[in-house]
Amino acid sequence: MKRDFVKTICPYCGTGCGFILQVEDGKAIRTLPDRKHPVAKGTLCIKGWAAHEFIHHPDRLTRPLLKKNGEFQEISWEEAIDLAAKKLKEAAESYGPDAVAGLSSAKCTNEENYLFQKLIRAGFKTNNVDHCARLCHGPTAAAMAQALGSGAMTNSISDFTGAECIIIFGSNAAETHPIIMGEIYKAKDHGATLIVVDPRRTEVAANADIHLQINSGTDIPLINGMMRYILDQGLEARDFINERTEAFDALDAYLSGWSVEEASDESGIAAEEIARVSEIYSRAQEASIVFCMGITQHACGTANVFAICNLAMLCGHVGKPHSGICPLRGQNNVQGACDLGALPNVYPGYQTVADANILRKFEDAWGRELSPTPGMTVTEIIGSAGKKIRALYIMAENPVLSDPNQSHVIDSLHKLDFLIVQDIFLTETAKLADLVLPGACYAEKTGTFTNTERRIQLLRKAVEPPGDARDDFTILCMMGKALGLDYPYADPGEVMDEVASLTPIMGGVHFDRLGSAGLQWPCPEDTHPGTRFLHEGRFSRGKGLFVVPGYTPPKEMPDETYPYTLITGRMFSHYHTGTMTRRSHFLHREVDKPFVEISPADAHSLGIRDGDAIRVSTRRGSISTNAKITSRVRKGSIFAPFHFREAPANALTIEELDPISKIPEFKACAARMEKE
Amino acid sequence: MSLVEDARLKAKNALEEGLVDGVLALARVEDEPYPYVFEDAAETGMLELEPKWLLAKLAMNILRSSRQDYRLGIICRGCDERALNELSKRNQFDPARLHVIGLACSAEQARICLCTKPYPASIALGEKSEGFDPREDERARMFLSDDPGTRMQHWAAELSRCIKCYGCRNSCPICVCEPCKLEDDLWVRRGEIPADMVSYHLIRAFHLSDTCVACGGCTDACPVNIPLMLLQVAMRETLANNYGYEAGTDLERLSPVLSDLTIEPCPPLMEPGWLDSLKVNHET
Amino acid sequence: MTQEILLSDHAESTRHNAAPKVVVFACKWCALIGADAAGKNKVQLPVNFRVIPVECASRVEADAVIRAFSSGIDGVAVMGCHLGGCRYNNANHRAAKRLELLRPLLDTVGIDSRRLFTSFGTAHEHHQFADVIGEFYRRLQDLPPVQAWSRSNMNDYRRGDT
Amino acid sequence: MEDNKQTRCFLCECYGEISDVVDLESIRKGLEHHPRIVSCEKVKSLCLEENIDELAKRIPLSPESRVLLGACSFLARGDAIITGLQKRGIDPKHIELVDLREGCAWIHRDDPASATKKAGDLINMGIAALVQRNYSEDLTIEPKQEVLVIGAGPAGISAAASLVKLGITVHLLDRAKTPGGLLNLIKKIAPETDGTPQHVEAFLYTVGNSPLVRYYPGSRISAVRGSAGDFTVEFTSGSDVKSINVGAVIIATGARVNLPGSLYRYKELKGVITGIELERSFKGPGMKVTSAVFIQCVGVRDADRPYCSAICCPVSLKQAIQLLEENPDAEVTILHRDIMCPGSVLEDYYRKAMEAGVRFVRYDQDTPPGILGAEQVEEIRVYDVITGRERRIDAELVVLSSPLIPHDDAARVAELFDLNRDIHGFYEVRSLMHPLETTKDGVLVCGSARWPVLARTAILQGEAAAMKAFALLNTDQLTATQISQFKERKFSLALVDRQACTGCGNCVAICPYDACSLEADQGAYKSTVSQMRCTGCGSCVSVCPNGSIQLPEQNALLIGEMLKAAFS
Repeated sequence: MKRDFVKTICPYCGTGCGFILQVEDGKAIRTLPDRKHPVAKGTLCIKGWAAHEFIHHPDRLTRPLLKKNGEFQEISWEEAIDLAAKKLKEAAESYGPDAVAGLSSAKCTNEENYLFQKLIRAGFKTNNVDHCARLCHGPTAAAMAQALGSGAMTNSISDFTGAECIIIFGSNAAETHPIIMGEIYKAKDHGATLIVVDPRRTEVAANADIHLQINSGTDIPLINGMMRYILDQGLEARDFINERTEAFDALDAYLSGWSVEEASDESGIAAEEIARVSEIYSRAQEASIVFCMGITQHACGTANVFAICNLAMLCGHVGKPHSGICPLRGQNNVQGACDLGALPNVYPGYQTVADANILRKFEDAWGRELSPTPGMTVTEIIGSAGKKIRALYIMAENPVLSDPNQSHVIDSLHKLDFLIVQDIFLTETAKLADLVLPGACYAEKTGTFTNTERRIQLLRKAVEPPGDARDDFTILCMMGKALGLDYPYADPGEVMDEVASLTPIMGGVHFDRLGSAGLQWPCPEDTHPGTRFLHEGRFSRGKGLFVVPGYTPPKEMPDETYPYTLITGRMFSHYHTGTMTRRSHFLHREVDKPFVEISPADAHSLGIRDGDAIRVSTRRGSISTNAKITSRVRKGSIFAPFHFREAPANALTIEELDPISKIPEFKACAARMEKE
Repeated sequence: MSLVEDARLKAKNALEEGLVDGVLALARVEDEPYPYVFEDAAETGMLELEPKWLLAKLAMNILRSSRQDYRLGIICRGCDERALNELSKRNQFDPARLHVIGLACSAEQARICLCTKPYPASIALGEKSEGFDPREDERARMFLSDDPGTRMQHWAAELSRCIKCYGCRNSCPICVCEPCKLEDDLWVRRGEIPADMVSYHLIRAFHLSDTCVACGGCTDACPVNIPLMLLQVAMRETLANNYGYEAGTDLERLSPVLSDLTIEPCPPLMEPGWLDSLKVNHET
Repeated sequence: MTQEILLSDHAESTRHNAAPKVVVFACKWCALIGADAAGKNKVQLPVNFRVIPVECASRVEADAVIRAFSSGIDGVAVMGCHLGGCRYNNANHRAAKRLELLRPLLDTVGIDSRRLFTSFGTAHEHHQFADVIGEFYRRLQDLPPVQAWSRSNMNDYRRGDT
Repeated sequence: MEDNKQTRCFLCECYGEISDVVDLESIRKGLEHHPRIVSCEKVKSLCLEENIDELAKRIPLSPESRVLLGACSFLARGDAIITGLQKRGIDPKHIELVDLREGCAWIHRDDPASATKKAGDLINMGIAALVQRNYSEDLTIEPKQEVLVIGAGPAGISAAASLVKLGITVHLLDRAKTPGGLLNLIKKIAPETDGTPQHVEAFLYTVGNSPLVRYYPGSRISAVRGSAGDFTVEFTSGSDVKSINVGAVIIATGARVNLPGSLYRYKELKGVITGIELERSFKGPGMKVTSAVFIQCVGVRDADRPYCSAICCPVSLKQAIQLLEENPDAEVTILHRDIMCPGSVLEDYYRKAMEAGVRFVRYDQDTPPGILGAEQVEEIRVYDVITGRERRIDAELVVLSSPLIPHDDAARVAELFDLNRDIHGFYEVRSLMHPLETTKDGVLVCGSARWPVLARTAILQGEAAAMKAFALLNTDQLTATQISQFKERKFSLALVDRQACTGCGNCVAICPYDACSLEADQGAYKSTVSQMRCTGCGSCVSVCPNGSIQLPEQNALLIGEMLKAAFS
């Protein structure tokens, strides 16, 4: 009996919990909590405990597959790689470099993301590389980079304890970031006032000191109302504003057009409540703001994040302990994918593609000419598939289920000349591919993930990939060599060394320095211990920039034919498109059927009883699902998780994009319901 | 010789004398603690004793998945030893295949775990130190206070934070059922958090009423740090007072709740004329 | 059954619990006979109790009692035979011990264990059954309604007991 | 609940007794579109013969059809209705009776509105019960036409003799080398006059010469398995180990005489002997005695042994009469706290003793007689409760009359057969209604093993036990549900889901009938239930951690759904 215990990092959410895989005879049979892990501290959420269950699932892809007249046939790795390289080069040669695009993945390691964007950029002289951050914290990266100089979470998870006030905007952390919720509860036990702003009465809201049950998508009016009140009462951090920020007057002028009453009408929160919350937040010595998809997944997602930055800077709650602006990243390595340049407009370390000497630096390093013009985002790539984009290489992503307006996505992908999908299961997206490459899951590779608090942590390989599957690092090296690129790496450690050499904020990051606690970037030199919180003394961009948030209510408001507001999102026992969680026996047993949450009042008016089969439809499409009556949602709004392929919530969502970050408005559209 | 060296020596001897085929304990690899099965005497240099890491359930699983005659040594604390006794009483593994090297905990550790008996029956490592009464702990006192109103308020507030991660059940050494009743929609509504305070937490707590060895595994595993072990304190005290029974201390004696009143009487029921709980005046 | 219960938003009533909901697990060989006799003698009893017949008090799982409390039932009565007179060879002894051990757990979380009424041999006759049900009711009425402690049961609306 | 319309519902007005209080119409309407109800009708009454005829016509005999009766209680007319339907071919297990009269209408006359709501809930609970109810599969075996009798004393031999007359093969097993038990020690059986040997011979003759009896002297039981109708008993007889397969077991192991220990200077003084030693001397040359004193209740009817052994007084009377027969001039006195000789035969015997010259002196428990003498007993001093004076009686012989107590290995035998024992250690019987039945079906007990009795009663009980055993085995089909000693069939038989069982043994520990046992199954333990032993009480279900053992007729889901329906 070959027995081993391997420490690795959870493949699911952005909290980045560490745990131990118990491996017997090459099979991961059990997950054990790691009592010494800095974030998890010996605890795990329901998905963490089941993180070993999907690894050896029989559905795992084991050999490269090529589609011949509609049927997948197994082919060898050599054939697959050569064909992929040939097809991508063909598209670039016949339709120009920008005809090729790549979707990287927040599920893959930092090193794999780096190699992927290098492959697209150096291989085809185009910046058409993006990943699903576009669908979650795209607006956060865009807005915070512009306002503060860095798109990452300013403080750390363990930093909540000690804050006097914590405001949570649009985050059901108890279900999406359970271990971080533990830290927030610990802060509450140490005296923090917990304020929750959420249209749904989630568990977080129920346990908060104050719950503002806001109308969906009206966060900016609320924040403007708060800022208006703070300025009227003179509670703003005047000296912080003068010394450390700029362009406050523009905001001041804009705010003069707003009153607390107006904010109250628009947001549906009583004026006294706005006043009370503003008092608590501004008077606190140290206060932090936590936010998630409820803020970003709107047509005015970027503006929402600007509003939050304005509020934090107005009260000086940035750049000090127990404070800051804390976007909770959804995926295990979405922070890492952004850090490593899997974005159309930046190289690794948020170095913009448009900057000439940055461009030259990377051209020298990679030995290939690079394109200075920013590439297309996910939604644009899929939107122009078959037109501008001819060949697409998707690594470990499932846009068919995760992108809005599913029917549109499927039609576009069909129009492509050549689609390569690299994943561990034959997902809905992989089924449409011409070439499928079997990748490896988190337990079958070495590398690093970066969690939401910028902590880069080491994964250790526990088991071998199934059949002939290869880990993504190896596949990308093969692809790189096939494209004639310089991929001399023996192991992911060397990739990270190359990244360190090219990226100032990760200058000191090397595998041997990561140990058990990892390193929180920025970490410029080899001796730097990592940074607990950002913007101490000065903002990354110098002075904090106030930006006037352009408020637009949800694009599709409810009307007679579609009387309900549909909110989509995650629930605790499944993850994103369910590729892994629905193949985990323990998680599947917890929830195996799709559902839509309906308020008792709405259920009564439609004569729907708990568990009844119902049909939910919008202008984009309709799904049949089951009713779950709960007082979590308010009268007039319903909530649908997007984990269930048999009732894809994204067949309903609207394709309205945020102008700046191009994020779709997942959190609000109009829908109607009937008994099936 | 320090405690750790003593432990390493004992593990090494046990392996070299062929007393056991492997020793389960903590190992320090690249300055990180791992649970590890030492099968080669030379490796015992890496053996480690800190931090407190419950190994009982892992030992059981290892015995189950190894060959029939595989004998396992384990360096474990009092709570693990008691948990292993309860598991062997429940026929989960053959105790003859287990060789326990008992490690006594320090008073500080007892203070952290709120442990009343921080030492195994046979102490091979460390000295016996004072147990700690959970009611002494300031936070625990709120959950065990005499006034039911305070208790209710704290438990209701704390348990409504539950994210139903099943960590309390997964880390409890005694919980071995597969499937478990808590996942049956009949008892606890599935797919919802917070887990129903009464039916999830009290059913789980009552299933351990006569088997809980107060190892603190549930409290340690709770991401929203609910002091779950405190649910067991009152029941363990009742068992001690009524029957002089403590889980995990006697390999032969089964839970007194399973036997006849004529064999193991229950004092409150034995008062002359006790026929129903209404007659008992709860106001006193 | 209509949905009004779900809709009506009970204010946090501090008034005494006028009509506590009681579930009675009655052993077929004694308590059920007492209940039947109470019927024959037309003894007027409070309405809000429901009888679930069981073969022996030892069939009543502590989990079922806990499940009853979790679905908002105010009082659970487990009525079995005299501790010497169980026809299943002292099976009721184990029931008595087990429910005695459940009391400290209920008290710990603030569910007053007087809500669990256990009777072994005091419900054989019709007057006995009527007395104990009546007395149990009076005691329940003095206790605050069950909803007071289950703040965390926000998912309870569907069980018709908002 | 998914649609599966199989249940026909009948609400009985009971000529107004129910419908005056409960608004049955609203309930009927409420059930019209219930997913499980095919039809729901109100009827004037259900319990009259013609009602039952009418009712049976409207119920299809298909196995899936279910019937819900909203009527009176089972004990009222419910039983009659169900048996009536059963006679017309409808399986009673497919019928659910909801008590709307005694359980609702009659006890809530002053609140019809809530009574109606309660009736609706009770109906819903009934539906839930019907929907969730499963059915235990019965087990039928062919009972072995052989009986094991343990103990060849008077009770055992009499049982064996009776069974042989009925053609049943008997395995007669005894620890001692020779049959007869205590009889061997006795010259004459009290109160009869004829000697004991004739009795023993009579039995031995029937037992010894019958081909149906297999006699195993000097043997000891080592293991017992199985249940009523099919026991397997292993025992060592001499050197070899035997295993027999029998349908019933009769325990007639008798009891032993308790030695007085150091009371009344027994073993210290010559002349202080026990009743058994005196009896042995009668069998021998006899004993010419001039003065003898019997002391009753030695080491019994006290704090340690608070019971009356019932046989000591008759035995002492017998021995006193024999002493006087051998020496009419002898002085024989019986010191007693009470003379227990109930019944006409023993009362007459007591009178005969008085006429023979036996003197009786009553002493009090707190002032026991004093025995005087250096090596040989000379004089007895006793405080005579009646006269209030201390008496001095010369005596050359003191006979201590001590009780019968359970054999030393009674605990071991009880363990083997999982029998209960009373606080004195004798095997406990089930109840007044079942005087020879132990808690284990198919295991009977008689003679002094059950309670100290004179030989005559032991013989009587032996025959009774034989009849009971015969009644059990006298069929070619023994079904588990029908074996119960109660009037109707067993309620249910526990069923184990072997896949979910963790082998923790809670059910084995709690089962009052030792019906559960653990079997090794590929390295893990799994619980199995002997359907013959299981009586369906449900103790095991309530301690099974993950509900892998269930009573099909009242499984956890049924109770859960009833709870939900209770206040819907």
